[in-house]
Amino acid sequence: MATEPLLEASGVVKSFGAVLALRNASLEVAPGEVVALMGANGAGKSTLVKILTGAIRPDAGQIRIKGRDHRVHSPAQARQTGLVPVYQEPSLIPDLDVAANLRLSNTPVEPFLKWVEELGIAGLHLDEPVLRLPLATLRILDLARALASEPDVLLLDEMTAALPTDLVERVLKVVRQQCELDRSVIYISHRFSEISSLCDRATVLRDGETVGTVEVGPGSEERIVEMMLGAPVKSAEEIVRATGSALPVQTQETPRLRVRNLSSGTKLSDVSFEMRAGEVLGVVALEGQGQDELFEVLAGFERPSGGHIEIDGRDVRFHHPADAIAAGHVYVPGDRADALLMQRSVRENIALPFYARPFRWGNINMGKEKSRVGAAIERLQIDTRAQGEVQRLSGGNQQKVTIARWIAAGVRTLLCFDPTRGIDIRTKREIYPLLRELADQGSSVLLYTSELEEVQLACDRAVVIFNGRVVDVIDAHDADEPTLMRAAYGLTAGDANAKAPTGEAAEASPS
Amino acid sequence: MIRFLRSHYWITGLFAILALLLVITKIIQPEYGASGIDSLARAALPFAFAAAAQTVVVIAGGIDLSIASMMAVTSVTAAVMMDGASEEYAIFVVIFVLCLGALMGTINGLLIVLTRVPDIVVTLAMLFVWEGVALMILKAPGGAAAEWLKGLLVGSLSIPGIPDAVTVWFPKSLILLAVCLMAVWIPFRRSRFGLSVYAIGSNSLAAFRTGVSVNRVKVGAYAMAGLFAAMGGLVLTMSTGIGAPIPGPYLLASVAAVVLGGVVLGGGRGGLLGPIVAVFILRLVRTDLTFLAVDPNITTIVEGTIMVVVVMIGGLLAVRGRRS
Amino acid sequence: MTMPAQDDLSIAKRIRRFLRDHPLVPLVVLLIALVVILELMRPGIFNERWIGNTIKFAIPLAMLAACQTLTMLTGGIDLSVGIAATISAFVVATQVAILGTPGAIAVSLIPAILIGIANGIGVGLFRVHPLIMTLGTGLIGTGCLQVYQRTVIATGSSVPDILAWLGTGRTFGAPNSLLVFVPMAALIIYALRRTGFGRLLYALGENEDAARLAGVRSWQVILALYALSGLIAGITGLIYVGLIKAPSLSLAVPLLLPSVAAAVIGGTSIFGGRGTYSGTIVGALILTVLTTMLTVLQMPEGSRRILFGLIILAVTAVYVRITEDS
Amino acid sequence: SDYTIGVSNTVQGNGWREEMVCAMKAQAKASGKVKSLNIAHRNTDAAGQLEDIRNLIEAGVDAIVVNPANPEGINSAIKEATDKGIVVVAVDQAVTEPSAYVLSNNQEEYAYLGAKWLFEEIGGKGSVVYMRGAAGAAADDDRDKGFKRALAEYPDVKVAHEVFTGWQQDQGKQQILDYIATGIPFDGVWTSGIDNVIVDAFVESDVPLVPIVGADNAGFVGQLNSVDGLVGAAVTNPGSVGGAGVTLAIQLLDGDKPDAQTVLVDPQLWENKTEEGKAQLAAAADPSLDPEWPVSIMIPGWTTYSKEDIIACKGPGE
Ligand SMILES: Nc1ncnc2c1ncn2[C@@H]1O[C@H](COP(=O)(O)OP(=O)(O)OP(=O)(O)O)[C@@H](O)[C@H]1O
Ligand SMILES: Nc1ncnc2c1ncn2[C@@H]1O[C@H](COP(=O)(O)OP(=O)(O)OP(=O)(O)O)[C@@H](O)[C@H]1O
Ligand SMILES: [Mg+2]
Ligand SMILES: [Mg+2]
Repeated sequence: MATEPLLEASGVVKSFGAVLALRNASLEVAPGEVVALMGANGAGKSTLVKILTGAIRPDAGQIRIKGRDHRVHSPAQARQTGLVPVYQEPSLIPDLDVAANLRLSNTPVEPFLKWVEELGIAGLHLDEPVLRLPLATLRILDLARALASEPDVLLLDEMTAALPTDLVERVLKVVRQQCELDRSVIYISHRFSEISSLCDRATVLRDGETVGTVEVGPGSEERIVEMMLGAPVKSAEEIVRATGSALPVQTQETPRLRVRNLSSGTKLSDVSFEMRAGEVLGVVALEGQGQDELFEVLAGFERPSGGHIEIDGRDVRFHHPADAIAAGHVYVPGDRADALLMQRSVRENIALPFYARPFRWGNINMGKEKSRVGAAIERLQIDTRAQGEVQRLSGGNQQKVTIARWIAAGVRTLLCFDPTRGIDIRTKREIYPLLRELADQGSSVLLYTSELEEVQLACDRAVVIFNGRVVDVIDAHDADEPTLMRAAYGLTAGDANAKAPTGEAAEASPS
Repeated sequence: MIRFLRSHYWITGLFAILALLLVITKIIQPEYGASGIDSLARAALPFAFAAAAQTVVVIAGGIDLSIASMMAVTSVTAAVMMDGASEEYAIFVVIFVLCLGALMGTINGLLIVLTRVPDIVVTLAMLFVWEGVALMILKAPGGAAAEWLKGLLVGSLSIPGIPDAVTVWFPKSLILLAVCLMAVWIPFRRSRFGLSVYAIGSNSLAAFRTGVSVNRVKVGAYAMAGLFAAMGGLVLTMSTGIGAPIPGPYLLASVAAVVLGGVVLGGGRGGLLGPIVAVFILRLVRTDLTFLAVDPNITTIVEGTIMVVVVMIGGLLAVRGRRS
Repeated sequence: MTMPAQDDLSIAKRIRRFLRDHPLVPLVVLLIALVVILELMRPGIFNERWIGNTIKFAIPLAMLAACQTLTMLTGGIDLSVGIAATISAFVVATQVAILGTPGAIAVSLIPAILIGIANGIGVGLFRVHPLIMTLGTGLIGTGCLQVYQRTVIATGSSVPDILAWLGTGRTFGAPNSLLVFVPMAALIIYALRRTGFGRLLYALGENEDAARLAGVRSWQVILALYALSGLIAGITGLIYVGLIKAPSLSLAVPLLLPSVAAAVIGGTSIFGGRGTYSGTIVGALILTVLTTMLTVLQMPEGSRRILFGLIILAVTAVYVRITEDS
Repeated sequence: SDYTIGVSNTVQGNGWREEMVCAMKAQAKASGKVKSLNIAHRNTDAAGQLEDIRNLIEAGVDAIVVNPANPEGINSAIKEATDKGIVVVAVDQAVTEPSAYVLSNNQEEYAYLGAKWLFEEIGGKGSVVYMRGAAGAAADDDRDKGFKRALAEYPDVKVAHEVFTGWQQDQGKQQILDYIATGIPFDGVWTSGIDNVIVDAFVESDVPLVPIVGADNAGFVGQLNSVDGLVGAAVTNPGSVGGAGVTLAIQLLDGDKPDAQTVLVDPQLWENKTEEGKAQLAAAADPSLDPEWPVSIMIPGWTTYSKEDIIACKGPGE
């Protein structure tokens, strides 16, 4: 290699109790280079990032920075040597305001604000408690904070997973600028589009081991996937039925769910749509357009401030998620940590809804429970080798548990909020057909997704929400990415010079 | 101003309750005046320091069950050292005892960090240990306190230029309390250490990743609690003139004051002012009940009810706040 | 994720893993070690009488610690159990002359359950922190007991024979209180493992939002839990007054802190979601043996307390090391 | 005349203290001279008692009867009270502040009397179990002085085992049972008032009784009368001293000064060996009382209420 690598790690080993997270990981980054770190869920990407930045200590392995051996003991020390991470989970202190967070990490304020602006967050108040900021803003602030310390190596762990498309573009642009300054970036993402447009090389981890490095270019995608998974995978087209064979439209039937003029607080105003039995209905929206509130209202977490929800033609009111569940509405939240008991077994997690109501508090019929849970595990093909505690499962399998629970309990309407966030490609490709299958058996699925390509793969129709209102309903045939994107920005197909400029969309997210 | 009131509604509410109670007190006992405020401040002193100690560790995400025992240790140490010693020597005693408190707190913190046993368990064990230490130092109430130290709590300062009619409303004990607390708290809030204490209480993982030495900060927070406990112990010796090895009722009182004062058990949120005002409220309630010659057993019931009801109202308000 | 092959493991690692998966084993080993030390200190003390006495005193402690275990599983704590037990004990002793034994026992449990319900309402519906709520109801209970006491000074008090028989008697050398305790302990262990209610306790303690998402109305569980805790405390008071045979106004109050300690030593996490009742029972036995050890040891009271604290700390520290991951 | 009398007490939930408070109420009512009794009664330390006394001063009482948390800790507040012309009477435990009147049980004598009887009873040699009160309490310390004084007079008597019950029935019982289980022989037990559970422990364990010294609590006195084979002595420690304190306060308010600032109520010893003692015990026994209440519910010459009055436990105006 011509230039000396900026960062070089080899033979890194790390185990958490019985789990061997990294068995032999290595990685090399040259100045001015963007290296993708790829791997299925649980391959060890985040663990490697944490080790490189001193957040955890490796059991073995060598780390060289600028040609010198380094032992990184703490994130503070890593920062001094020029390694600055943005971890997969937000790292701002929730109870402090933004300014205090900056002071705590010795981040200069001026450059930070410059980066925040650059990344597309307008109107940030430094005295805003972090607690009140939406997830996407937190991710951006994390990145801006990292950039403000002018790192030699920037490590981005699924930075874009929870970001809306417009912000993703900004992030990609900023990352490119970094390389122009001869700085390096280690970039983790499950989205190939980002990898191919951004990265020079991709280092692939499988089961905690570095299996190789690939120059990113045309055709490299299939090779990476093969290396990641150790075996060829079926392509998207093979597993998802052609979108053309959509369900026959049955307009005369009463819809499973009809939402009329629904509003909630300031975020959701006047949303109306219908969802039929046997339909997968997509929800498309940029960050913070009211989709969170819509799902929370439909799942019984929040009471609407106006409007009606009808199920099978009957008006319903939910005071508690239990009411929604009783009406057949079940919710799979975007963050699986919200839905799981991490220290309990897979079985207990799946069986949890069985015992929610007081008259079910008594004796558990262990045999019956086992068969119901077993059937759901089977159906979703959950890898239960580590079923003792859900936290030992990989992210994708954890996500499956959150869905399996409702399949075991019986479901009429599934409300899925971004179920494929941060999930590897194989698992994703198992989840779409599952949702389709549920719909084919008569259930309905409301699916919010932050990845627009999924709409065509999984949905029959998509409602587009902008600024708390439904601005369009698009059939899956026509729901290609450009169309959805225009609609999501509030530009309907026939109305090219619509009023909503992009800036407003971005502005709407904090506040 | 409105923004301040909204974000500090809890403290504002506490001050309102305190003011209301003072008015009620004046109605029940028309003679209530400067000397009443003086007794109130003196009664509040040990509770206030105990509450301050608890506040620091609770903000850091912990809890310290050994505060009352540490107060007993420092109280008897001070009393034994000052027994028969000269008045000047007492200065060294004060310094020594403050260091001793910080040392005990440091030991608590180190044990928590090193053993990785939850705070509540370590400090429960240390409750017995410090109680034992106090008994080793002094078997029965005894010792002495320097006269000038005792005098620090009595009466009011006369400041040239301000008429006595004004200063009499600010008794020495109140000023002592304010000075001691602010001398520690203001630099604390301004420092990076203070920020770090809030940070580890709010989310220790995020704090660690931000570069905070979680363990060191935690030990620091416990050391500070020990320092406040030592102040509380000193105040006990100053007001009673002796040291007593049996811990007083300061542990549960400190937890109650902290929660009433709007500090969130679990860490990261709250300040010192709330718990201190809560201490004054609780003391004043007792005063009023004494004035009213209420059956002493009813007094216990009333105190319990107030504690529960205030926190319940707070809970309701919080739920409302989240809704709107 | 990868599981290393079994034969890669050294003996030490295997032992560690075994201990981690069977956390009761180190506790029992510890208990036995304490008993051995005691026997070495005072040869001959390990006899049938001593075992009987130890069990007798460990039972009320383990019962109160059951309240702590159950509430701690949900991330709570119940500081009112000491006074709730005392109230039951006092009421039964003062009412037995008026209402007869069955009536007095029934009446005496009511205040304990009421305290529990009050706790449940505060914690479950008003979201008051359990520490404060139970502290407050404990104070209220104390006041009410004192007021009640004034009204029954003339009545005198006596401990019903059946309670004295349960508390102090033996059958074939085994303490009679086992007749109450064994079924109760079996029921609690069963409830925690094999009932929906038990599952919900763990669920609430670990992730209340997740439980809500699964359709659990947490206030229902919390209310039932604290009422149950009050009931157990009441029954404990009855057994305890049978054991001590002196219904004082602070009878079971000294058991409060040890009950928390027993649950914690037994491996229950104060943050919720983790713990078993069998661990708590061993924890109560350990504490009782420890108390005996310190009683028998001749040393100044100060050093006795220091030793007590340090041993509790050492026991939990060792236990945490053994059972934690990695 | 109509006096307002304040009371400050720092231990709640203990039979002895409850009797003391009831005696104060009954005496205040029986005297007919007290308008209201203002009682601060809670578990606290000397600093808390300072607060209570100052609150009572602010409340404008004419006299304060205190059971001091310790002899020196509350002197400053007592001084403040007497400076304002308020009469202060310390009962049960003496205080060192000279302006206060003291009407206390002689704790040192209490321990000495019982210990001496016990050492005599076991023939001047052997070993005894010494069951103290609460570590660090002033009364416990005074009693320890008396016990040690008696011990010095009997060089052949050894303390086999010294333990603090914390004045808690359950702890005392477990401690004696543990000690019995060790099988180490001993010849007698001295208790600091946790007595009836000790007798129970012997009876339940089926071991031969040894001489036991306790206080005049109703439960123990009953046992001295009824338990077969129990040889023991009850040393009086009347909780009704509270009533006497009220009487003294009223006398002082009326302008009657006693001869001395300090009046010690000396304890008596009732043993169930002599006929005289048996008669005293039989006369004193009162099964209707709470077992924790001392049977000496009245102090002749000092209290004027009836048994019904103290049991009713009602103060003036209640
Ligand atoms: N603290 C921990 N305790 C136990 N196991 C852990 C811990 N952290 C990670 N693991 C395990 O280590 C393995 C690697 O996890 P890691 O988070 O590095 O995966 P990843 O590649 O980042 O996956 P994802 O794409 O889902 O983020 C997984 O099996 C995970 O369950
Ligand atoms: N909140 C946390 N989450 C995960 N691991 C943590 C956390 N806090 C501490 N650790 C672990 O504990 C170790 C010591 O932490 P910390 O840096 O606070 O200690 P320290 O003694 O101050 O270290 P140093 O002085 O070497 O920086 C770290 O290496 C880290 O692995
Ligand atoms: Mg990851
Ligand atoms: Mg560090």
